Amino acid sequence: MSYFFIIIISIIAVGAILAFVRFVKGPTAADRVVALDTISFMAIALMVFLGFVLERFIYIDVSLVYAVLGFVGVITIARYLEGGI
Amino acid sequence: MQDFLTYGIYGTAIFLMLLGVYAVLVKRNLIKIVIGLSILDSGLHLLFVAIGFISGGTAPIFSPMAIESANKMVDPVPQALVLTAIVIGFGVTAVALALVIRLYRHHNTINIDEIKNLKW
Amino acid sequence: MKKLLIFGLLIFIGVEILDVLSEVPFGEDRMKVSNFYLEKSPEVLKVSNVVTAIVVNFRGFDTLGEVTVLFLAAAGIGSILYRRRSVHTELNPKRTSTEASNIVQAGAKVLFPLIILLGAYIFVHGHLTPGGGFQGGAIIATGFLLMLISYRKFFVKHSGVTWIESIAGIVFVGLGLLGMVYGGTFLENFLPAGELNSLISGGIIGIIYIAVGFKVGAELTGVLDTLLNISQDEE
Amino acid sequence: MMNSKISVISKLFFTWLIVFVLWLAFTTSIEIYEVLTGLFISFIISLFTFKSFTSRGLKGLSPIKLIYVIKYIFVFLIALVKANFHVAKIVLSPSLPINPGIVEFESKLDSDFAKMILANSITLTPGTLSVDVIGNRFYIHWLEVKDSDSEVAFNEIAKQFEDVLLKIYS
Amino acid sequence: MIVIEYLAYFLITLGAVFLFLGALGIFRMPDIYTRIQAGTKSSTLGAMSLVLGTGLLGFVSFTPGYPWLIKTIIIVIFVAIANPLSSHALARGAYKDKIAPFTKENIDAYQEVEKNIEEEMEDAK
Amino acid sequence: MMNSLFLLLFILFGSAILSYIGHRISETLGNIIVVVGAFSASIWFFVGFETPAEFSYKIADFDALWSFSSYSWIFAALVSILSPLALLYSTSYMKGKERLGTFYFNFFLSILGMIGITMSQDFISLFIFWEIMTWSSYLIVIYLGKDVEKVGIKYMIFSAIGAYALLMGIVLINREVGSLLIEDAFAYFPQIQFSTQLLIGILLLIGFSIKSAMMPLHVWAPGAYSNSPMSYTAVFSGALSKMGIYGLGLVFIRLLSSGEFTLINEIFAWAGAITTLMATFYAIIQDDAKKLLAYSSIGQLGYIIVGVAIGTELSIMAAIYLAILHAAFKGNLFMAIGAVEKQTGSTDMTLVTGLIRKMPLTFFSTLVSIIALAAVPPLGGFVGKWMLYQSLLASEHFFLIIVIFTASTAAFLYSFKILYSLFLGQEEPEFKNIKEAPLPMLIPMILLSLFLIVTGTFPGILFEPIANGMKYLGFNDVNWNMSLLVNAWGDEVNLQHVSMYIGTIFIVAFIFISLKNRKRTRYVTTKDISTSGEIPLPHENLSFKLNFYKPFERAISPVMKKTMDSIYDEIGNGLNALFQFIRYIYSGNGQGYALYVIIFFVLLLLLKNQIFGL
Amino acid sequence: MVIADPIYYIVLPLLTAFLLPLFGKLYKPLIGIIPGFVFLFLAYMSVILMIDIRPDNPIITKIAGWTPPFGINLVFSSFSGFIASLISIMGFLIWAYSYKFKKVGFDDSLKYFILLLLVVTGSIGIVLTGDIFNLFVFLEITGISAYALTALYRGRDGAEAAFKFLLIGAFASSMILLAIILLYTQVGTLNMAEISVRMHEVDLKIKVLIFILFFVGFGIEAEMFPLNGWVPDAYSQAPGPIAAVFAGMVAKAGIYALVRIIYLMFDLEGAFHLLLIMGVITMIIAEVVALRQEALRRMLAYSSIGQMGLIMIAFSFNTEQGVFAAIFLMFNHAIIKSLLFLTTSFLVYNTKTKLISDLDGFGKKMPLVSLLFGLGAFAIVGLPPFSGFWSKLYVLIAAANQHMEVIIALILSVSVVEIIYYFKVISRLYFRKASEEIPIQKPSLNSSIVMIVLGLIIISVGVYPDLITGLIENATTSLLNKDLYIEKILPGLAEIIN
Ligand code: NA
Ligand code: NA
Repeated sequence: MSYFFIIIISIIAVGAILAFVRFVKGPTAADRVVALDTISFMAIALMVFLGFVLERFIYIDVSLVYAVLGFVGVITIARYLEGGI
Repeated sequence: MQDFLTYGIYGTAIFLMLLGVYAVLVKRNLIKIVIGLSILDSGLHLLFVAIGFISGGTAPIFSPMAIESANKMVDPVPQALVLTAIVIGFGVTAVALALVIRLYRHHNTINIDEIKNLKW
Repeated sequence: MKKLLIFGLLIFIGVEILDVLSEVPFGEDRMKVSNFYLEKSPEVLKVSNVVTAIVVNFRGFDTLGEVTVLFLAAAGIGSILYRRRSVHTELNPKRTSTEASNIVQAGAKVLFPLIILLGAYIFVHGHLTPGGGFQGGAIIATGFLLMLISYRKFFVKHSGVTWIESIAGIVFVGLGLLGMVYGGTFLENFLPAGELNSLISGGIIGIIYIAVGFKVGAELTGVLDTLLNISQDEE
Repeated sequence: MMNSKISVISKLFFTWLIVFVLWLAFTTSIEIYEVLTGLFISFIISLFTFKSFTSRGLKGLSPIKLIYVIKYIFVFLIALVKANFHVAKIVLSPSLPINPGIVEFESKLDSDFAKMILANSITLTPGTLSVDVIGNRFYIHWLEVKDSDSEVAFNEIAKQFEDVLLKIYS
Repeated sequence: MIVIEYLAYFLITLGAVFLFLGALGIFRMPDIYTRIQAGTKSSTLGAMSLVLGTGLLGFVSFTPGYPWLIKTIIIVIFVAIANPLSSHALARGAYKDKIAPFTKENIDAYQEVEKNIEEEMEDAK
Repeated sequence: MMNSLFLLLFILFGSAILSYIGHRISETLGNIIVVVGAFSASIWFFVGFETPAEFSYKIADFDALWSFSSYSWIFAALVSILSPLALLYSTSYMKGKERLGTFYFNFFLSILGMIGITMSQDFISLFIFWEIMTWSSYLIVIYLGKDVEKVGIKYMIFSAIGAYALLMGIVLINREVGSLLIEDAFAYFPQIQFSTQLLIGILLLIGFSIKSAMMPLHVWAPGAYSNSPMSYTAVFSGALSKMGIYGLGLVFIRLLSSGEFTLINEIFAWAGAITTLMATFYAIIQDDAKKLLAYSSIGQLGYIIVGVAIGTELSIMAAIYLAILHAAFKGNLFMAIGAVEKQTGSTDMTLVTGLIRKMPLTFFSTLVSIIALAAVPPLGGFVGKWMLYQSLLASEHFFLIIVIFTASTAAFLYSFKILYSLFLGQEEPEFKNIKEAPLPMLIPMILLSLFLIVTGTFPGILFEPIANGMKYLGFNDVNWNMSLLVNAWGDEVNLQHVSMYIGTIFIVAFIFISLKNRKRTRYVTTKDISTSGEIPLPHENLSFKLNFYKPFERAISPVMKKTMDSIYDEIGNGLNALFQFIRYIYSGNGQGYALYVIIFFVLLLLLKNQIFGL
Repeated sequence: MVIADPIYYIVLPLLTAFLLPLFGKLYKPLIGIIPGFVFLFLAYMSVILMIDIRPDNPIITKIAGWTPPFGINLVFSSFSGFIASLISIMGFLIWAYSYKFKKVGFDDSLKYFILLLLVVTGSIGIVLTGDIFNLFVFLEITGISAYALTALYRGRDGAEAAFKFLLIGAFASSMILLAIILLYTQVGTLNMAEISVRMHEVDLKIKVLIFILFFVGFGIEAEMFPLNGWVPDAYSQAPGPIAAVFAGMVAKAGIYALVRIIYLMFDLEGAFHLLLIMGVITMIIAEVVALRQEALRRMLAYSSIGQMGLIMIAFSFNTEQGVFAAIFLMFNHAIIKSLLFLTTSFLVYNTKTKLISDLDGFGKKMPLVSLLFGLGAFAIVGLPPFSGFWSKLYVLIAAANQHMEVIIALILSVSVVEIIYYFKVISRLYFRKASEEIPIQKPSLNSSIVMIVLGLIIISVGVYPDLITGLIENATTSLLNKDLYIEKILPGLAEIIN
């Protein structure tokens, strides 16, 4: 179990680093948002997974909330980019 | 490992705080200054949560799926306090943004250098 | 030059604070009063979420202050940004093109009640699961935010917001005062604590957190509405 | 007049039902207080959201349509998996063999919700991304434009989804 | 039960790999639209898969296990609805923010629409 | 039954309030209240209560005590005589002016302050009354709104410096003595460490000497004296400045009595002497009678300071004697000038002229005062000077004598200038219709003139209370008997006789000269071209008063060029520039302010080892 | 449930603030009237409570039934009670002054009264709470309402001032929060009494950093140099009564917090030296800058800073006399500066340019207001027989007894500067002719009464200081007796701590 866990974490961590590089590089705000969005999806997934590993069902709620906030956040920025706010 | 965590996590928190302060002190754009304040807050909140962490501890919730013994839980007080701090930070940020809007209306700019009617 | 100076100052501060923090190792058990909370929360208050027990009861006074801060922020923004009457009657023609796409609008319609429900779920279960009144309220406001940015004509009834936040505030303070009447101290938990991990537990804690949820939701929504609609209204 | 009155109640009940079911899913509990609270809260929420939440109310729950919904999910999932591997191949190949562009086509759907489902499905199937929908016209960013002609684009991108959606939203 | 468990492991692995691929896509693709294409969507799919896998695993590992499944499915549904919306909104936002798409054959049907809107705005002034 | 001391203050305070209200209603009513209040306070002071009356109380944990000492009684009496006269004079002088209520309110308050100072036997009451006196007089100085920025602020700055020097001395006394009762301070002072004694002494001396306009702390005085309404200046110069003298006496004689402070005595004596000399020079070159009198006041106070600072029995007596006389003749002079101003509208000596026929009584009181001022026998000024010279001789201050004598001689010059310019000389047609000053103004002047004549003829009248006061100061057996004083060489001199002999000679000479010149006097106006061989421009003022002491002015100009005024101005300008620079700290830049916070934080971090001893 | 309980200081204004929008919907004038009743009740309660309070019987109010250190508690001691009473009475006066407050560009009385209620509550909360984090919360309530109030007027540069205020205030709260975090890691509690007990366990290095953070953080609120850039702007842009609130309440709460930290929580000798140095610098710079001001309100603002510096100096002596003097100064400054700001509000309103040079002849145009301004000026510079004299005297006596002759000389020199700039204004008010006749807005009856009451307090205390010295003595004893404070809050100390 723990090996599996570590492997999964590692794969995602490498991905997160790639996304983070994009986040830093940009070049546009939209690029950064995309990168951040990807990282937050990783976090959502990992949180659920972590809940399983730590045997804490309640972590799933946290992940759901995180998903909602991330979604509305991206929409908001997108609306800002298109001049809607 | 312990040292790495100590310096890594605290270092991140402090880095965020200082980044925020830097933005506040250097950026000319009022919005960016407000963002700087938020980043400063975030660093503080991160630090606050971090100091409440206890190795191997879980969320301080006695849920029915897995009734935990209290000694395996992290310190709940910083979490409660940071909640308060976040809400307060939100309040300040909101007021700051409102002020920025007012300033923009009044001066037609959000460059802090051009907003200096009051001095000496 | 100035930037360099600032940079140097900040580095110095960072090093100093980190130096001190190095004597506060990460992950160590430093709990003192917290042990009391971890013990009393399930035993006496029958609240499984200890953070909630602290937030609403042990340190409920802080939370009253916190609720006040939000109320204050809403009032403050209202006073800083006065609203023009014309905002909702006449949209700026320049802006019609920047209405959100139909797809986003349709999605927002569907997701709106679900997000509200999630918020409600979170503050109703504040004493059982992670989150509580503030988090739930924030999610509700997020739902409104989604609507506000998707529909330019969507607006929040400020009188409704006022009623909700006022009544919720009165419930909070009123329950606190009832605590004085029946228990002797402000915010004292005078209702039966119930059974751990059932919805009806924790006495006034759950009720207060629901009130907080309503209040926070209403206030944040009001704040968002004010900020968004004001920024659309150009000089 | 009668029709619209019924449809209000129908809409309300439909919304209430959906929201309440979701509540049950959230709580994963049928404890009496939970259920009562859920009924109450979902009613309140549906009260001020039902108008925008649904346009057809309880009609959406007819069994035939549910079958089509399930069919749609299958069609969608298959397309999804197929296309995902396709993209994986692109991303992993060193030369990055893409030919991106924005194409347009028209859809016969008229419900906003249906259009949203279609747009979402297009977006989720890799290789395509809905940029905008204006009226019935869909503007799609396509990773590998095969033909900029709208007929071809429609057949390649949307046809399989639209067919099922038309059945659901008839 | 064991089948479900293996399916779960498969989904989790698949999810992790897709998350990684999504990130790689974001990293490699030439412009914002292609990044949205390859990036967020793959990562969404990855997240859905990983979450669902975990739900299945929880379903078989705990008693009662059904809450795990139900909750994770809620997340999956939410992600399935919300993510394409945000991808779409972001793409539209980027376009209206004057970020021209990278094209090899200059295929851009949306260009004209934008032009018309801009002209309308000029008239409105 | 109300304590009689308290009642005295109560009368004054009541008069202040009532006259304010009265003047709000009608000027006549207000004037009646003013006069009645002033005289009843005065009468109450002299006949209403026994001198050893006491009033002790506790305020904010301090023991406070009111009672007149035999020494302070002299000064209180001086105030009580001069102030009702000045107020009576004022009712006419101030006729028709605006905001009279405020004026009389402050007038009474400053009288209250002076009386309070003299009755305070503890430092806390003394300081409170001192400040009341100061701010009320400030409000009168700027009352007419002339040169408010320059004169008013200057007065206030110097008063504040003086008061705060006083206050610092007081709190140090409190620390060292543990009590603020003046008697306690006297008793325990010698036990204090020498350096602290010195510090306290200097502080108190600075405080008191500013009020008595000692150089180089005098610069407030000319403006303040000449800018106040003359009815107040009479009291201001006559009585208020004596409060400083009162304090100097206390400090020099009672506190710094241990004999280790002779250097301070010397310094102050010299400062007094130089004050006299310089102020006299300045007085000579003034063209405005008010200014002239103002400088003259400063000069006269200089003599008194010399007397106090020398600190011998005779010198103190001389100082007190001169103080009383100065109050009378300077009060009288200011009133006379005020009368001139009132009747002619000006006190410019180059314009006003030939008033002797129009205002004979005013001339008379001016003449009497001038004689007293110039120390010409038979009036009292001579006696005071005589005593002062004797005391200086006895204490072997020969150089001081030279300085003072020079000053005294020079004082003749300005005395003559004022007398000649205003009253004698050519008559101007524009002053044809001038009338003598009204009765309420004349009565005080006449009374003061009589006072001067009587005390000049019988100087012994003043010696009794002075000798009483000397007892308080520690000189227990003052050797005096009505008119007899022992001079430095042990001879007995009957001052009265000396004064009378010399006086008779002067009067005879004066009458002789007047009669002789009477027939030859031809009256011409200042614009009469026949007086000069040159062709004048029309309307040019040809009066030779324009350059009355021009040669003298030329002679002293190198000394006068760098006035104290300009030095203070330079200091003020420098400070202002510095302050302006400091002001730029508040740049108005929010980010800058935030940066200050960070810099301050870093500074504290850097200095934490020093501050917290890590 | 008792009639007078310190909890009401917080709860009633909050409840009122929450309710006020509803009252407004019922009947508009209630918006102005209801807060008055609340303030009146609090002022009345203050009197009732202060009668019985002695240094040895502070009221400890538990909240939610938990004894300290587990629950938050309020401490109404002779010291905190005195300041809280002062604030609540000032609150009532400010309300009475402004309840019919209507000026051009300001019609939102609802927001005004909500913010006023909350700024008062926040200030009182800072003073009464026994919990360091709760103090932070109240500090924020005070801060945010202050920012909003600063920007209340639309025609002015209030937003600019408020933004600066907010910027610096945010730094302050961050520092205080960081200090609380660090402190929590060391002592594991937030109760100030328990922190005080445990403080000796804390490593000196950490303790000093925590102290510096608190010092800077509260220093901002206490208007310490160089943290006070916000003061002149905020004071000059906020509505007149609000400037009085800042001077009379917010700054007082700030210095209170600072003093509480130094005297109760930390056992650092260096803290007093630091406070002394900063007090001196603050005082000198502020007064010197005040001298160079052309605008009346800015001048008053700098003068306020100067007074705060003096209060810091007095507190820094760490002696009974010093503390006594400081508390007396706090009282005087609250009363006198409020009077000055309230009168200035009318003066400035009638000038249009707000410059001192525009005040010529106002003594005649606005006799009452000018007279009261003059009274306030006389009192604030410490002229007898007004109340400011006594506090200044006590400061000097305290300094003298510490053998700080230089400090005395500095204080007095600065007082001379103070006299110069205040008298400049007075001489303009009274002894200059008005340049032109402009219509004058006379103060309303309620405003006049409030100003007169303040003036009477100044005179009464000046003539008979013993009116107030008893209370101040008790307050002094209460602040200096740290052990008593701890014993009263944590009675079974040994039992709980071990
Ligand atoms: Na909280
Ligand atoms: Na919670």
